[in-house]
Amino acid sequence: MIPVTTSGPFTHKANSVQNVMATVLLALLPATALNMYLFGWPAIFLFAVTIGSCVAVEAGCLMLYGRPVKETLSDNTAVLTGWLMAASLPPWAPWWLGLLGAVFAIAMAKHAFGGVGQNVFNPAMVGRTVLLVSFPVVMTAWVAPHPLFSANAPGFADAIAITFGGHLPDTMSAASALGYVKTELSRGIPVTQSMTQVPDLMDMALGYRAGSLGETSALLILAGGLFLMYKRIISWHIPVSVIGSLFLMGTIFHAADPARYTSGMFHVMSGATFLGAFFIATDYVTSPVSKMGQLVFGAGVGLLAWTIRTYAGYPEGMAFAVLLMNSLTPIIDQYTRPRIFGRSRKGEPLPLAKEKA
Amino acid sequence: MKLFPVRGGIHPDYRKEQTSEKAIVAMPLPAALYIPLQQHIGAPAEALVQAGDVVKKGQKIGRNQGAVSATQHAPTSGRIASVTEVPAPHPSGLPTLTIVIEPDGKDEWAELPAPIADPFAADMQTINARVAESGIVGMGGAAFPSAIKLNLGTQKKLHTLLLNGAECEPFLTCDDRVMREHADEVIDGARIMAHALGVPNIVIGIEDNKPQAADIMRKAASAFANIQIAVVPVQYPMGSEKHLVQAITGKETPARMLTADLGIVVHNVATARAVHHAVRFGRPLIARVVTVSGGALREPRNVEVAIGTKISDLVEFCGGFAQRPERVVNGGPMMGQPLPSLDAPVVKGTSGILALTAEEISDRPTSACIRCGTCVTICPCGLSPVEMSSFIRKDNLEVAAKLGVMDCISCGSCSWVCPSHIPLVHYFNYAKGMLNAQTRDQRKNERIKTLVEARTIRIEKAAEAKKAALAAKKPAAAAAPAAPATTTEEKANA
Amino acid sequence: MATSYNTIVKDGLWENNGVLAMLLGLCPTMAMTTSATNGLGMGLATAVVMAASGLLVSIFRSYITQEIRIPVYILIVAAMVTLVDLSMNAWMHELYKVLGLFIPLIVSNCLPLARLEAFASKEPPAQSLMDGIFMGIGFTLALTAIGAVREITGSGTLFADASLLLGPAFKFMEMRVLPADTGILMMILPPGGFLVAGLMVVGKRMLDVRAGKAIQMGGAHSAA
Amino acid sequence: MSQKNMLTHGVILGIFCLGFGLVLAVTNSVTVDDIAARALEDRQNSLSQVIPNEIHDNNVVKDTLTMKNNLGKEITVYRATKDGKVTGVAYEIYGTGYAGEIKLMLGVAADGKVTGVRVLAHKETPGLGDKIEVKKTDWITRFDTLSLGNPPIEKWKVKKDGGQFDQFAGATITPRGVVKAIREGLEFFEAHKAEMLAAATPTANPDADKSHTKEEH
Repeated sequence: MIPVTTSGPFTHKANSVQNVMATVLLALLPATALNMYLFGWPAIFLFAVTIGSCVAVEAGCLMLYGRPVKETLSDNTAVLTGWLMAASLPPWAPWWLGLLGAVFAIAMAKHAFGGVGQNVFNPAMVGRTVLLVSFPVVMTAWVAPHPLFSANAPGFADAIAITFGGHLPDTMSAASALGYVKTELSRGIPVTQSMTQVPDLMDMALGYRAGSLGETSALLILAGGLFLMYKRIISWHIPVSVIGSLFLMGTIFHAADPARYTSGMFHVMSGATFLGAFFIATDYVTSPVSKMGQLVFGAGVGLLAWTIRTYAGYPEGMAFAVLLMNSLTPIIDQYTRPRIFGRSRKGEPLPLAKEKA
Repeated sequence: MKLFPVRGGIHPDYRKEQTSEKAIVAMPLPAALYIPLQQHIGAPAEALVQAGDVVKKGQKIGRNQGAVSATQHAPTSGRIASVTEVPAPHPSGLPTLTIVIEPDGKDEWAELPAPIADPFAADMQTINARVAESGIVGMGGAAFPSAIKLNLGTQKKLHTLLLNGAECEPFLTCDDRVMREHADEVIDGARIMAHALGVPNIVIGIEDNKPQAADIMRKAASAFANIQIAVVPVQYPMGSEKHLVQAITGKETPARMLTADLGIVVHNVATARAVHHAVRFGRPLIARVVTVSGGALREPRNVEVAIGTKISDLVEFCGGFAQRPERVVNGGPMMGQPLPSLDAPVVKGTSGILALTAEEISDRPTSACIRCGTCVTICPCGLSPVEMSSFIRKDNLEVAAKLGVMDCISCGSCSWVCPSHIPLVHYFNYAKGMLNAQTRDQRKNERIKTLVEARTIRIEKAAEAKKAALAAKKPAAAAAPAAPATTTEEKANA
Repeated sequence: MATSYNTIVKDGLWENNGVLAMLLGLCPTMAMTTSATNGLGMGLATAVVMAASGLLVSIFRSYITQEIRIPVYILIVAAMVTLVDLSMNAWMHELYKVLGLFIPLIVSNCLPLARLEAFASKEPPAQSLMDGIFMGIGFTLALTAIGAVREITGSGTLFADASLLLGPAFKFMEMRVLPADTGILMMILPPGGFLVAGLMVVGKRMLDVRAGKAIQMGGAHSAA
Repeated sequence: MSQKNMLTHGVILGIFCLGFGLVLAVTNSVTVDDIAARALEDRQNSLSQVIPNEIHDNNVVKDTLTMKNNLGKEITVYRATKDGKVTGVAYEIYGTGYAGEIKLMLGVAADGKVTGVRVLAHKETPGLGDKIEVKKTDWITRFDTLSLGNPPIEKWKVKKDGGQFDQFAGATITPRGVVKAIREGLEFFEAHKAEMLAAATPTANPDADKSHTKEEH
């Protein structure tokens, strides 16, 4: 008469994967909406195509594996992957970039490993990285902001040509700040001089600058991240350690040689720092589970991102840094397990302290 | 009082308001009482009565057997209807041997043991004997025979009796009410127990969400300098004895040891009251306060109920179900056990009977783990449920054991918090059961091995003795007496 | 106790395929499969080394004692590789320019060593020669297939430069599948190698499962 | 293992080593000449891309000078001569790309015109910067026949910097580095013209001397 099945507990926190993911999407919304406005219709099309492709590929993979499609799709993880990947694409990139990225992100990086929760690497970043490595020209075709309905913004029809016809207007390309500084440095122009040409930090914080589809506004991303912290979806450990180590590296080296190295503040405000720190490095599946491990992980991400930005062939290193640290997550997890109650770190029972009567 | 932080923990919906302001009411005797011979950890009691016998209230009807066991008493006067198998209040629903009493309505007391006039002048053994004789077990839910715990003073160097009034489980308010309405009895019981243990200090731990209880207890204890009230933060599972000890003393009980190794013995507040009754009045444990609550119940309340009352009768007393309960739980919602049937009786360890609605349970189908790590963060034992469960799912129990699954206290925090609603505790209980069985098997095999070895040695010795005998005596005469000797010995050890 | 030729052929080409079943020789597999032609060339060079060293080991197997077998195997493989290296450099120079860097890597390829240990040291010369040849062909096929997929998806061509490897007569094999500049560049970079090799292993197992065969797990995991 | 066993194993191993050593020695002696010839051909081939065959009748690989370039690095200058007169030179030049040094071979005719430029080694981003390779695009051939005065020196820049050379989509740094390297290479030629074109007997190139090659030219 009364169902008896498992052990307790017989009360649960009212949460679910679906809600968690939906909250993350909500947190991303303001920053993305601003960029939709700044980059206009082509950005909106690309955004829709990318998310749509991710959901479609997810559905396809689920069917192939014979898993329940509707239930799994409703957990919103595919939407989040699509959203984060779209946020890292150049706003006026062609549609096939989103589709191809979705195949790599969902089919290769997620379902080949066993689906939700099993992937080693952050799917969105795998998608972005594959695209960046494979199509460096298209993936670095940044445009300056052209706010919707402003005079020189592409209209609906132009936008269709840009996204679906691949007609990127030549004159509109612009360099991202990180890319510009790196380019100038290679010409022998010191950072101190090229920095005068990049948008000032305030513009960068607000988001009125060239950059990816969803990450130009550091402030709105930060707001979203703080919202997630407030909602206890993420803890401070990863964001603080990512930004902290990046800032620290930038500041130390900038102090040593301002002509060669950009400042810590510049590193923090530019590129995908905030998106990476709050939304990508904090991805549950691919980051360590313990708080200690998360600190190690975040510090590693910041350090690698700085190194890649400063010395490697790509101006932006967040995605690579996160992926590299993803591969270390199992090891970090192994070495940062919490101490078991009543046991030493090595797992031996604690010694009994001598009582003073 | 200075408190110490305790790792992890959760803050479930307490829902204690359903019963916390309802005074304890005594339930009239039902038509029949069902007293299982095993209501405690350890060996079942041995029945002292048979069908047709007439018993008086408080008369001993089951005798404890072995070192860890408890006696049973008749909760009222009446006739023994039968000694038969009845479903136990256990998730398995397996029947256990139970004495069924039909009350005669007179509720006549048997001749009780004489009250111990001045318990503080009596020696430990006297008090312990009285507690054992009164069938008192831990009333927080574990139902461990209390006399054994009171005896720890003879084995360990103790300094404090910690009275557990944390009552961290949601819904439950029986300890809260006992403290509020019977503070003097609880304090007196605690003092008697401290005396029996030979400890100078008494600390009473009460969670911060029971301010009235804390106030009343503080007032009741004000006359005694050695009693302190510790108001501990609301943080499930504060009522776990090792965690309560840590919160109050800052000391962490080493794995595989008892809080007694730190010099602290923990007893439940209701147990203290039962000790008070047993020592001061000679009354055995025949009734207890049970919280009957849950959204599916018409009239949630705290009921003082005779041991052996059928849960269906108890539910009836509380107005029956307002709606079909999604699940009926024996104990708290976190660590309690699902009841297979309302035919099971209330036993000494029953702290609550909860008829929960789907909304209160708030369960969903299990989905894939997303490694959010919340279970790691909140685990009060510092374990990694996410990792342990993935190994258990692959039936890799050795690794799970290495990760510390045996140190899990099954508090349920991880399952409660899991966004994927993975039944983690269920996995761990399974693993613990399997690992325990393995250890038992191993021990058994080792025992058999030693026995076999001993036997081989014996046979060899016998053979040698025979040889020696043969060598000494004449061959034909020696064979006869040696052979039967070996056979009997073998039989005895078979 | 000679294995039947039938089994040798089947094992080499499919059942125990060096790359797809035993996961051996992954180093050259990743490094040399940026195009079908490269895969083919590397495969053939390896096949020659395997056949020759298999034959030699089998001939000398009664003299190669247990204790010194590993150094002797390595000696033989290394000698064969050097032989191939020198002769290719001298007489097939165009191909050498393509494969040159990777020919010495055959020494570090675990596949020849594994076959010497598992097969040639126990079987008669004819069987060992066959095993070397067919294991080599199986290896070649796997490398060529991986190379073809990577080349098509990565550069949009198939068998580009085949005439350098096989001679001008094979110019007809060189084709362009996708328009220029449309390939997914990553496919011809190292990650593409892992991706395609992995998918091919999956593909083989799926076919095997469908055929109702038990899945052969690679006993040894190559470090090379 | 007994001493005798050890000895046996050692002897067997020794015999194997000896045998295969012999085989390799034979192979080496058979192939050594061919291999040397191929190596020479390779260098000739790469030089012939920057120095057209029509302008010389000597073996460019063997007629070399060693000079110090502007960075103080020793470089080998290969000289093309016709009828004893130096008609052109080729030498390595270095540019700074996006991801590090770009090594090029620059061929200059005696009149200061570029006869050809080829990339020898680079670490540029695949798909972006690697368009400087002649295998990928013909961009690098645009420098043929240009000289320091044509276009004028201020135009020896990429378009983005106000010069006349195209950068390619998505990459400015790489072409910028290449253009700069070629310009500096030509300036080096101007500065050391006399030395390079001096019709002296070639200083012995140790490399060329050691390999007693079968000449084909």
